[in-house]
Amino acid sequence: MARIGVFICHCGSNIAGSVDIARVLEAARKMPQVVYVEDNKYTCSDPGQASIRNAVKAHRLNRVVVAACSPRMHEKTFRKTVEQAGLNPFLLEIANIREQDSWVHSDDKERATEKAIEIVRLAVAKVARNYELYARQISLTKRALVIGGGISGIQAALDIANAGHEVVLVEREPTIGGRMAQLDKTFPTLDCSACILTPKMVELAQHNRVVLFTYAEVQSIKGFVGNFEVEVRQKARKVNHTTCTGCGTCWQKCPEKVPSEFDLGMGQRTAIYIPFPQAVPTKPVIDTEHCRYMKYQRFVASGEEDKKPPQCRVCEKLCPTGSIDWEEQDRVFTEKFGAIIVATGYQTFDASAYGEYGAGMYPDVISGLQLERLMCASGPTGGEVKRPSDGAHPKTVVFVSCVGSRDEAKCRPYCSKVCCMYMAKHAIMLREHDPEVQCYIFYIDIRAGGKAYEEFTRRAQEEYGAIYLRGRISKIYQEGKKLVVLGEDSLIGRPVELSADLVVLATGMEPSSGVVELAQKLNISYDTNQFLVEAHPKLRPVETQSDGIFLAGACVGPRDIPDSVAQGSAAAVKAAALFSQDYITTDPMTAMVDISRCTGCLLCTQVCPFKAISTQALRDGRVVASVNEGLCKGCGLCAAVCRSKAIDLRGFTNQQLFAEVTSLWQ
Amino acid sequence: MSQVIAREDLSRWLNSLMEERTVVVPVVVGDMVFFRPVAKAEDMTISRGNATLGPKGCLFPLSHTMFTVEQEDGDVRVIPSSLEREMVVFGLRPCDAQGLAVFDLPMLAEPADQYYRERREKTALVGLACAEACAECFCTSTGGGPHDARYMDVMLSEVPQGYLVQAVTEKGKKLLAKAPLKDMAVQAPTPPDVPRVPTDGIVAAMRRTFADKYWSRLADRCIHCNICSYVCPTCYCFDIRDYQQDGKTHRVRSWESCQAPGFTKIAGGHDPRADKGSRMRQRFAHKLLYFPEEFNNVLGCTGCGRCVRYCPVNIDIREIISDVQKIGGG
Amino acid sequence: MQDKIRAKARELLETGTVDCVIGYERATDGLTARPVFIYGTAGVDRLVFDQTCVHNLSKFLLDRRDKRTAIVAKPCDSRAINLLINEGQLARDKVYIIGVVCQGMPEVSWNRVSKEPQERCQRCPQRVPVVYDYLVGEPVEALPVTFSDVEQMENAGPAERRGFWLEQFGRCIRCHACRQACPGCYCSECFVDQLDPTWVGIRKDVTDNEMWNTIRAFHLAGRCISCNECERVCPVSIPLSLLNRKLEKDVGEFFDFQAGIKAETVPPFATFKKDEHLKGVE
Amino acid sequence: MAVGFEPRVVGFLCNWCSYAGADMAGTSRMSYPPNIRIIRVPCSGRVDPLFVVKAFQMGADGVLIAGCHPGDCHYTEGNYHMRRRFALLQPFLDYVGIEKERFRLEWVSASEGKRFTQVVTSFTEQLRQLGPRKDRELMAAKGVQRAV
Amino acid sequence: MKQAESTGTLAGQKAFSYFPGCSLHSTAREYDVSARLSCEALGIELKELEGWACCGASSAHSTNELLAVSLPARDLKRAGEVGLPLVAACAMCFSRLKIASHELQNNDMRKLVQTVIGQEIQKTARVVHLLEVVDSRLDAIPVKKPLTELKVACYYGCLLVRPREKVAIDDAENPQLMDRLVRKLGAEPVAWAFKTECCGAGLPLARPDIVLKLCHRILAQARQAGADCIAVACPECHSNLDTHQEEIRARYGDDARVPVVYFTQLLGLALGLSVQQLHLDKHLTDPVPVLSSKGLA
Repeated sequence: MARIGVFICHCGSNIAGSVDIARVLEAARKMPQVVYVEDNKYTCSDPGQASIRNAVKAHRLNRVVVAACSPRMHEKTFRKTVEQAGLNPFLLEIANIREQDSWVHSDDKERATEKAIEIVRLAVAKVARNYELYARQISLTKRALVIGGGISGIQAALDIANAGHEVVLVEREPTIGGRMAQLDKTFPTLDCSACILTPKMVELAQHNRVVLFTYAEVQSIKGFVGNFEVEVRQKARKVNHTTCTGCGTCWQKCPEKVPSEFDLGMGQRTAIYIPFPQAVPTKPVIDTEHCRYMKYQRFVASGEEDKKPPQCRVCEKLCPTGSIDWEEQDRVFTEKFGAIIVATGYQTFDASAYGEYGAGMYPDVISGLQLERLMCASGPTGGEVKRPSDGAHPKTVVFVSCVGSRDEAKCRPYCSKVCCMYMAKHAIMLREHDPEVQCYIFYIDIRAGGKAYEEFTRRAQEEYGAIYLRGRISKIYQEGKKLVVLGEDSLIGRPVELSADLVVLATGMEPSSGVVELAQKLNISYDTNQFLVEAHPKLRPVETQSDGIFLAGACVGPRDIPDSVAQGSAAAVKAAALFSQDYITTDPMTAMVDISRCTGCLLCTQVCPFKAISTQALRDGRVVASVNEGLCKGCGLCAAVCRSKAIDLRGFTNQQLFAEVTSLWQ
Repeated sequence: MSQVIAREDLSRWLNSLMEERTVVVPVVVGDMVFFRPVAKAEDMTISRGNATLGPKGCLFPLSHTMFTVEQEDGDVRVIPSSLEREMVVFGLRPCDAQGLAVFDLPMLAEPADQYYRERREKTALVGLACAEACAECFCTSTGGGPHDARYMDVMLSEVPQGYLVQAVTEKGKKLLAKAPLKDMAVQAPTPPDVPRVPTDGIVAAMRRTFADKYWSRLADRCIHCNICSYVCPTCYCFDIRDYQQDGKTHRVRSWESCQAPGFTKIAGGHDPRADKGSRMRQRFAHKLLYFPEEFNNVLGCTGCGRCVRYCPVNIDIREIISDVQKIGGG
Repeated sequence: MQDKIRAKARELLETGTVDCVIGYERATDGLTARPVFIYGTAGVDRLVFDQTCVHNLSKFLLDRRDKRTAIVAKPCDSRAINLLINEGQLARDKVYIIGVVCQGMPEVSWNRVSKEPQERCQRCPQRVPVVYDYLVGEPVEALPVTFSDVEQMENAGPAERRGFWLEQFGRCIRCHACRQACPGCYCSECFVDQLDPTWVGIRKDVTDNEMWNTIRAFHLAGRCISCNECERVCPVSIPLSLLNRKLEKDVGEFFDFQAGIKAETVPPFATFKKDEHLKGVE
Repeated sequence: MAVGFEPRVVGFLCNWCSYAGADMAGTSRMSYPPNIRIIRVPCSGRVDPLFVVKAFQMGADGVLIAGCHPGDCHYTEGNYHMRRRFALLQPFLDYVGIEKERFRLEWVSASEGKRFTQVVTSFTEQLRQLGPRKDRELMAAKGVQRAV
Repeated sequence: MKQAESTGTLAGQKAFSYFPGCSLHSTAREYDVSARLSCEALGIELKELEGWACCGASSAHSTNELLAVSLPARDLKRAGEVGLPLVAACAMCFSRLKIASHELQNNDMRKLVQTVIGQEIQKTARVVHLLEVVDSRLDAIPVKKPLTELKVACYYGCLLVRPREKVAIDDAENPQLMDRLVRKLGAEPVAWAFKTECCGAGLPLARPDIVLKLCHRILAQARQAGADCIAVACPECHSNLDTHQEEIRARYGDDARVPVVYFTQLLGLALGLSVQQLHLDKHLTDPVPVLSSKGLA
């Protein structure tokens, strides 16, 4: 039998001013199971709370209703109060007679009072059906998984490790470093990308709390915050990295040359290779598609003996440590984590989608990132800018902005943020490489928001003579050795025609391939551009709707290096904060299943936004729903769709809501 | 010489009865017939055969408030419901009247059910003899007959000149006091032939078939839809529940059915008649075994044939009776 | 048709493919049919099939979930089987479906068979079972679905509609036969029987009856396979199909969905489209 | 329209947007008719048609469900499910004669105190225009017997 | 408003309503003739739309939007009543009809138009271009005389692909429909960047200088790409490119001569029809020498 106490707050005159407290008291006293009523000037004040505690003891109350301000205001406060009084904090209900009554009906005391009475009635009806709820405590693995070894992933991993927790970083390429490693210099300071990145890469590789899996991918993810189980697939390198010393003989001697992915086709690599000299780990992998011996074996397998190429196996012969391992296969292993940081970054937009620019058709139409490789001292041309077609030094270079940005027609409505800056950087760098170079930059707007950014773009124009033309390019075509660029200068409203040696397309950012599949494995959401979605764009920028999964860097949207690094650190702090607890406390207001009623139609599993409902088989063979309280967020969708009412939501049970509805007519 | 009421006089008489009584008559709704109180006798229809639902609801309502509890600061008042006006049920058939007689045995046996007793005492039954038997009727096999007047207060039987009137009880005589009756010599109509079912020794046979797997096989096609109990003139199972509304508590009694799953479920969740078979056997054992054993061989069935007519899967009590005779025959 | 069914039933029982065949036999009125469970070849000749075999037998499968059962199924019955499979109540491999082509069934009640086919049959788009292991009868032309009856009700005034339904619900005796006959109603404890909260309870006031009938219909939204058993068994002839078909119509219009057509399908309430525009919702 | 008729409205408000929106109306001292009785639910998707129909059975003149705008659901999807449920339930209740004007689904965000007052005001006004429910009269006319 | 057969595959479609338009009845006879003959050979039935009228090209839409929709609306209504998809060969007609049927989906616009033409529009026909139709049965084309060694610059012009959201039968920058066809016919489509560049459209009288400049560039590019001829699908493009080649030579010196033919003529040729049947001998820049040099004429 419930013994309910009702405590009505005057809130000074805030409530008492427009609600007849005496009448509410009278009415409340008559309500079923109410054994005690009292009013206070300020129930939230210390004396107010004290008198609740006393009344609970004096009148053996086991349920409390506080009629005062909105629960969003003081529910927590009063939960503590009743807890101090020795009751379970969830045996409390708040009747919101201020925000939703006295303040909105101050003009009609009569009806405001009637409404107050019924608001109290609702709370009484509900609280009578409240019962003790206890937060469950779930242990957690203080170990983080970082997916993606770009700059923000590296930063996140380092920060977590330095906070004293183990970190596993998974990178699908043979080396960490990501896009930043491909850059020559960085705006606006123009310091060399490698010089600031590679030390971090090395620090990470050598950190005693960091385990690095390169050339590996996340295969599946189970579990929930604090208790993720992740399957990682280590792709076969055909090279034993424990014995390999990275001496380099193999990749110097390998006869098979293929276009280098890292150099975006501007240069070549061998079949056994490291992507670039400062790669981490500095140990090679064998590209099984191009490796001659692998081809040979495939021919043997296919029985086309006659066409088969020579066996090669040069690397194997020359390797001083005998680390070549032709038999090595993919390995899959499972690891436990408490938190996951997704830092999968971006890839550049494929400009061939713009037929009119002739990317892929004309060798001298290249992307900004390709130019980076051409300018990079450790790049294929040793930093000498030669154009792909004939190796000539370009004198006239035309830049086209917003290629794959701000273009509805190409389903890329967003601004990629960095292009304006790197075009300016390129204009400056090209002049520094060769004073005779003249750069023309076709832009829509110059977006240079950021510390020292605007100054930087000005320098490009004023000190380095880059000519900025506002307008889009309509067509690029080859005429002899030149590229004819047709466009419009929208400021003077005239068509312009330029003849260039090299055209650089400022291709925008898009999420890395495979991010959608990953998002689905993680059950986190992505937007129409396939960028991952943060829990709140402003207030929770590195969190997701799934607890324990955080975001960093360009996988969320276009970011430059400083932003990506900052986000890496931010995500790291979130993970570290999570690890600072010894267990995770779950909100007790979760769904629960009455297995005797459950028919196993499993509609609930289909509607649950958090995949929190799985199935369990009973001894009698029936299969019924079962809630994972770690994943359940308490939305109650399942309870609403359950026809047999077998699944219910603690804190908002069918009994409680039903009692509220009917109480209005009792 | 016997008394006759002309067709046109019938409604006049009923209308006169309405002045101080509620008069319940057969009313046609679509292709169904119900017993309902009417404001004027002209609304009634005298149809062939049996009403969809018998008049049992008039004395034992589908759902009614037994009493209301009011709380007025501190003290509690209990207000029992009661029937203000007397009631006349007109046009019921012998089998339904016999059904009420069956009702009386348990309901009026002390301690009597006060709500039923009140209604029964305040109600007079004006019956109509059956001119023809329906295909599913078998009243003559259950101790009744198409012209059986025993359980009526007044019995009418259709004749060319109108209705032959027979006052059976004192209550009946009072009703007829103001009735426009004519004295004339009329031949009492002969009862129609009613198909017979062999019910002799059924009680013993039921005993012997109690453990037979016949029941569970029979129950295979039963969907325990409860219809049989609801249309049956002798089924009196009920359930009671309290309802809060407008500051009052109403204690409500409603029909229930022994065929409903969970009808016999007890605290702790155990259900002694969890399977269809035992529920089905319970129903027929109640009519053909327990009831006669309890109340000196009166069958708990009056052969109205409604359960036969309305069962969606044709579970036919007549078939069952003869099957049981075969299986458990001496 | 009947002979084919008997032959197949005999074969299935002889080969032990199933332990029981659920079909139809002649009822005691000698005119109509009733469900029958045949457990051995001996009983096979009791099986009949004709225009009076209106019952949807699929619900009986729920009494034999884990036993191998053969069942005679008309198109609408077969949709019920798909529904039950979709909702995890039935394993396809436990059921052997003897599908029968349907010309539309007449109104059938004890001792009575109408000349005309039932209204719902005149509107039924399925003439051939949507799922079967063995098909009996020659496929016939399907008819276009129409909702003229529902539209007529929709176009009546609110007061008229209200009056109509209050009268219908007022007549309801809450025997719950509609539920018992419905293949979609398989809850172990129906909301109407639940005590805390007492959603409806045992009281049979018109308002309780309305609650019962509307919620039951809504629980079948996107699930009703319009076999119309509920309406057939109703002893007080409440036009329940008018409720179910209204929802069937809207579910079709809004979500382009028809229940029971496929076993693997996502029911309308299990999913949503972010940018769908639904009537009455801004 | 019945003179001096004050409709009784039951409002199911989602905790994260609409309930906060109602609070916002209070904190900014706006004013709306006091006819609505607010029941707090975690998400509009929690509202089972049973509660709606029950409210009407008990005698509510109108029922309001308010949740986050599509796309803003705290639980990402709840309001989309409610939207589907409502799309079927409203015309269905209208079909059995509970006019569609009596049942509303609205999106009110935590910041939309103004919008909340507008919704409640217009809904209440609409219900006043509609007048009380006619069930009792209609039952009498159809000779429907009550159990209570 | 319904759009008849708005879905469904073209491949299965045997008969079409045919909208020749004014050009194909006059300056572009060769297009009309070659289209009809090739379709016949392909077993495609073209039924000329009864009482078709002006599609509203060039003048209407630049002066009065409502007029520009109302004119084709009338044709669309008629076609809708016939119930067959409406195929146009002339790119201008296609563009007008397609855009109009798009506009008519808007209820307000439709009401407006209905008052203008004084008829109610229940349904309109699906509008397709001949290229789409041919492409839909590409594999089924019975090539009798493969156009081997013939290098063709496929020139689509602007009207078939712009505005993208309303008409585009293919990518606006690098369309492939005609290239696919030409390849199927045994010829080699050259890769070039000017497939959809402006030809100067209706300006030859008002601003000949612009037309010459644009056409010169297109022809030069085609030649540079090594094309023996240019294939077009638009009477306007054709006349601009074909008729100005003398002036271009006069103005720009270089020998810009490249024959310009309709894709239907190449199609017909491959189907075994003769130069004369296809009016291939009627162009100002004579394609016959090139064709005979490849043994095709």
